[in-house]
Amino acid sequence: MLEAILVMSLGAVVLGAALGYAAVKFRVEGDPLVEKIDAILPQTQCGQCSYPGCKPYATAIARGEAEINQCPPGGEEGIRKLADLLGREFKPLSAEHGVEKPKAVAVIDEQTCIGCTLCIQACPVDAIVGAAKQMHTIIADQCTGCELCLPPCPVDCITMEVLHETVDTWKWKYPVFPLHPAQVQS
Amino acid sequence: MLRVLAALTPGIAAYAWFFGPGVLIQLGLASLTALLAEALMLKLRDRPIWRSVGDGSALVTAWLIALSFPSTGPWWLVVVATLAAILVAKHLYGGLGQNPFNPAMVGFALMIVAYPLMMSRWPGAGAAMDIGQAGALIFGSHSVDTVTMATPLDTLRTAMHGVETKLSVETFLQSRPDLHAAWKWIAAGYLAGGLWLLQQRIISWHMPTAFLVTLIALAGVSSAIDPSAFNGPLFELISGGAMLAAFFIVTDPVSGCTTPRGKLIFATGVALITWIIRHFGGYPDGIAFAVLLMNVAAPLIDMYTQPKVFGLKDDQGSRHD
Amino acid sequence: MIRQPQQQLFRFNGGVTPEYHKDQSTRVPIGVPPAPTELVIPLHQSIGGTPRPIVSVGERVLCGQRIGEADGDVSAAVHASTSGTVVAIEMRQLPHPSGLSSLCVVLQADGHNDWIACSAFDYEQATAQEIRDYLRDSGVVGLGGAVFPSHLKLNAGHQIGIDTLIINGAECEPYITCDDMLMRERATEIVRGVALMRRVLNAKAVCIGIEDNKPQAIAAMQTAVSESKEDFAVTTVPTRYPAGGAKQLIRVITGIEVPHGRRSVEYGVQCFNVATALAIYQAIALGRPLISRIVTVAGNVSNARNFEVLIGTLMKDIVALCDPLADTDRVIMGGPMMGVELASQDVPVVKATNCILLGSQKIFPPAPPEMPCIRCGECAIACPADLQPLELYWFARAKLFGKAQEYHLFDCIECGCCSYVCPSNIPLVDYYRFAKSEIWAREKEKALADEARERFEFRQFRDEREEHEKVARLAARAAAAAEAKAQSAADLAAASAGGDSGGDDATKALIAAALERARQQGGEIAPKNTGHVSAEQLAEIAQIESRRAEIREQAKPQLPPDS
Amino acid sequence: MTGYFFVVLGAVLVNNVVFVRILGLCPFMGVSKKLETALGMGAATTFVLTMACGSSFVIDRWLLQPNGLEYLRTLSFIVTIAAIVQLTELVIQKVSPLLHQVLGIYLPLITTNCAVLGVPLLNVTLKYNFVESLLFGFGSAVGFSLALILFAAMRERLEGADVPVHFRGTAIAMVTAGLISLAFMGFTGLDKYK
Repeated sequence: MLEAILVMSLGAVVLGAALGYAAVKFRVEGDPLVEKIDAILPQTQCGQCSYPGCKPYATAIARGEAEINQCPPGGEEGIRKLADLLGREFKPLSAEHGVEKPKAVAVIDEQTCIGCTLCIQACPVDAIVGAAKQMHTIIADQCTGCELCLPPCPVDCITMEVLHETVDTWKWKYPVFPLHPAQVQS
Repeated sequence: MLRVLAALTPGIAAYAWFFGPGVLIQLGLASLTALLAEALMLKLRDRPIWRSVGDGSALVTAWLIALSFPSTGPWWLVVVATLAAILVAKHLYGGLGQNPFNPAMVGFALMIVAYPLMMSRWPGAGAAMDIGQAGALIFGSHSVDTVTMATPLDTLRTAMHGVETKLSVETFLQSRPDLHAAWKWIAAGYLAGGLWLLQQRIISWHMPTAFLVTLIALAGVSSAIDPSAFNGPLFELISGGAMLAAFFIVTDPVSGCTTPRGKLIFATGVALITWIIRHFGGYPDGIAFAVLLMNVAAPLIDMYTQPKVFGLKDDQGSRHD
Repeated sequence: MIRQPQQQLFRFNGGVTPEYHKDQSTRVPIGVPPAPTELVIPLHQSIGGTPRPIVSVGERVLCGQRIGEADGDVSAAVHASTSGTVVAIEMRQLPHPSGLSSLCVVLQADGHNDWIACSAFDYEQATAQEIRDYLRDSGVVGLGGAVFPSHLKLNAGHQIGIDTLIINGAECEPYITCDDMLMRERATEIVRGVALMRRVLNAKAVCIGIEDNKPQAIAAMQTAVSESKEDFAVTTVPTRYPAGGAKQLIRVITGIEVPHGRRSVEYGVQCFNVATALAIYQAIALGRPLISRIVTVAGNVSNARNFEVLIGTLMKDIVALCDPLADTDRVIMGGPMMGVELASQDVPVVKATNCILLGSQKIFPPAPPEMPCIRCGECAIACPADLQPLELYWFARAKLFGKAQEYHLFDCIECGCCSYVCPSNIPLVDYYRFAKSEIWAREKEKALADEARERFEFRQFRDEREEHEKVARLAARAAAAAEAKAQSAADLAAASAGGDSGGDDATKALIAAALERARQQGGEIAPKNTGHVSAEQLAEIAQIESRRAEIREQAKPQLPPDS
Repeated sequence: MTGYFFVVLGAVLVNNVVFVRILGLCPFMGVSKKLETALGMGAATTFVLTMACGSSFVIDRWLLQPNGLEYLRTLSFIVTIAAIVQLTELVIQKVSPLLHQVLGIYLPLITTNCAVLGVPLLNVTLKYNFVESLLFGFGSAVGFSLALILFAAMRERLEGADVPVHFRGTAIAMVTAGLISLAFMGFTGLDKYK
């Protein structure tokens, strides 16, 4: 019995020492995973995931605190990429965080705008230009469609306008496949 | 697919001639099962039934199963194998074109693992059997020992590694010339069908050539070294389903490799594993296992044998100086 | 090393030999359609940026006058194809598979066809930059179908020189005969254009590659070359689709394979279409910009023919000249292999329109239903780019775009050989086009996301910096205050705090007031849309006054907010 | 010498740790979605398993057996392997963060991977000497890696297959693994020649 205890404790001491040494010797700082997750997220900074921006959400995913299906703008495609990166199973978009919408940009009704600058402060990507008491306008190319400017506007002069297809953004459609209805694979 | 079926007929005719009409019953059984199973799965998956059933792919699977099974085996042997092939190996993966394994070989491997004894009871050649007798054997009782015997490979294996170690290939063949001739004719039938398929450009030359060359080479070298332990090339080719495999099983495009180099590697691998299992393994014939094993490796082989894309070939570079 | 192209030809892998149907449209010479009364000239006709319109509605333009100015270097100008009046600059349907519209200049022809003053361009004295700008402003683009601005290709080898200039007269696609007819009828001008290009490019050898199913074109070109005393080689290449693809023709003539993403000039080769050579001749020697092109009308018509069509002519006007058969059910721009089906014939002919192909159930019977791919490998044998179309299809179908790219999706030239040979009738190219445009869209999205991230991070950085600055400023002020009035520090601090909260309240009150006004204005603005001018004016006045009030209020000194 | 060869061959093919002994299925199913992760996992397992076989042999032969403590075998093996896995994880995290991310939660899985414990225990049962133990461990790990890599390549292709909805994902992967297992049964009997 004594031998058994001795042997086991000897093993514990030796291995523990080795592990302890390695933990010091091979310590890793920083988490490159966050960057990779952040690169997948759509950068709308909309906060629908319940985190204040894409980077914090990425951090939360990397720490295992958040699910990968909380990003409505990223859509199914984004979830799929995250699942691939992290080796997790694909999950459908979580309903409590919103639904996938067609890409839209915010448009300010310039007649109604009172120039309060509240939307400028709300815009996470500085896509609204204007000054106090001046009419504001949105730079459509830079708008991510996050809708964060909608609630602060005191006169509700901002609307979301769905982007229409042009010759430049037109995409070839999925070919008709009569044998099997088009199915997304998991 | 229908031309593949047509190409099988010479082999089937020879088979039925030498071993009696049992094989025809088995073919019918397998075909019926396969078509019903196919239709069932298509119905369940809400896919157009007639077009897919009509493409003949299920029949090819069924016929390959029936031809590789003992022609006087019990009816459920072929039925279960066909069901496994169509339902599991084919339709669980999405149906024609998507299955990673050769369905017929899945059916065969399953049955030989589960019922090795049943699978090695072949009828003796020349045993003049009419359709009634065959039917009685297939659907009736199991007292069939009087007319059945093992395949030449099986017998030989037992002979070589068992008690009668002195029995050489020659003596074996001399002892059963009828059997030898029968298998030779059947193999010739498959060969004829296969050559026709080649001529019709249904199959490419890569796979049959690589398979046969490898098998002949292995048999030639090994039998030259130790004739008492290894079979000669001819015996290797006519026995088991070697010819059937070379032209009809290995050449399945869906589960095999598709790149030219991949095809060569694939068929060579099948021949090598077949030969190893035949001579060192626990099963009389290894074609089914060899095909399945190479099916497993096929995606990887395909991935690494991609032909060089236009402009990315090694033999040229930027010419500008 | 100068190759002797006429001696040794090379072959590319794959390819198919479809029915060519070329004799349909080569029986009569190139026709000139009656002058159209209305021309719709799309501004975006070449690869690259969309030209900006530089004319205004109501303006009279002359034939050959620039109406669209090239946007950046990768772009080509657009010109009026005849003289007349600009009646509109608006969105019109394009000859594009989407059937979508884009900005077009609509011209009402006056029937005079008055030209601008044309003079030859002295390219010998011009710098590379000048030649480039001149060609760009002449709107010369590749007329083989890719409409790549020619000035970019001509400039590329200007200083260094190239080994071989290849002129593409292969024209491998079925039905299309516009290059064939052009070579038969205007060989001399083509050869002159080639000579110009050769001098600009400083090419050591010139090789005109023509497929052997065009003996008359070959003869015409040979005569023209020998008459011109140039040492161009007219090379007969075997007829095999897609020998007319630039990369395939380069391979056949020089043995060089230009990989995807590389330019042929890096390999000492440059390739131009015969029609482009003619356009360059007209631009440089005659000073005429590109305003017309040869278009084949074939397929389901009783009189298939080639026409020299002004850019902007509506397709239906051209088609009507060829007596289309009654059962015509679709119109294709380009050939049956690579062409795109158009939604209607009500679209203009553009620089990319080499052929208007009419289809019917009889000529192009509907494809039998698509069957599953059994990986038979026929497509891999037919693929001229040495790809594995079956793998591309497998992954494109399942929308696994990353894997499709691993299998070199973007090396696919969409020639259609794989679809042509597929025994399962799978429209393979459609899957590749789908996958490619999805990937492009994703890349665009990714670029936008990266930009958004940058802007977001900069904003965060700025917020932080402002925060720091504010804290520092306050600290400095507090310190100053403490020093100045040490004895009444406590009183001051209290006052300051009180003032702060007052300021905060004031801001809130301001917003509330503005809100109130805005609500009122909202009520006033609404009727404006119904056309009450006075109400509009009133609203404006109210707005201006409210702004003034706000400014007055804001002008009052505010205490800095405290934290 | 041929004896050693057959130990390795037997471990790789005939008694493949995944398909025949049905050990180590968690990482086999979990890390076989992508070829590159499979390669990484294979490498990690090869390292861990070889080390585990060596160290457990040492512990068994020179610590447990002389002291009559065979009953502690399982316990002490687990402790040793756990420590080795931890060490490996720390080293990988430092040396190749990417591999560490890729293996992620699967590296700790090696700790409780039955293959890693099972192979050293089999070593004892089969009464292998030190070199044979190492080779057997290595061979088993190579067999595991082979299984993983082949399976990953298959799964990458299967991802594009039109599998019935209810069988997508892990379900069809299990079916596939079963069929591969069936194929590996063809090697039965090969090892009697060693």
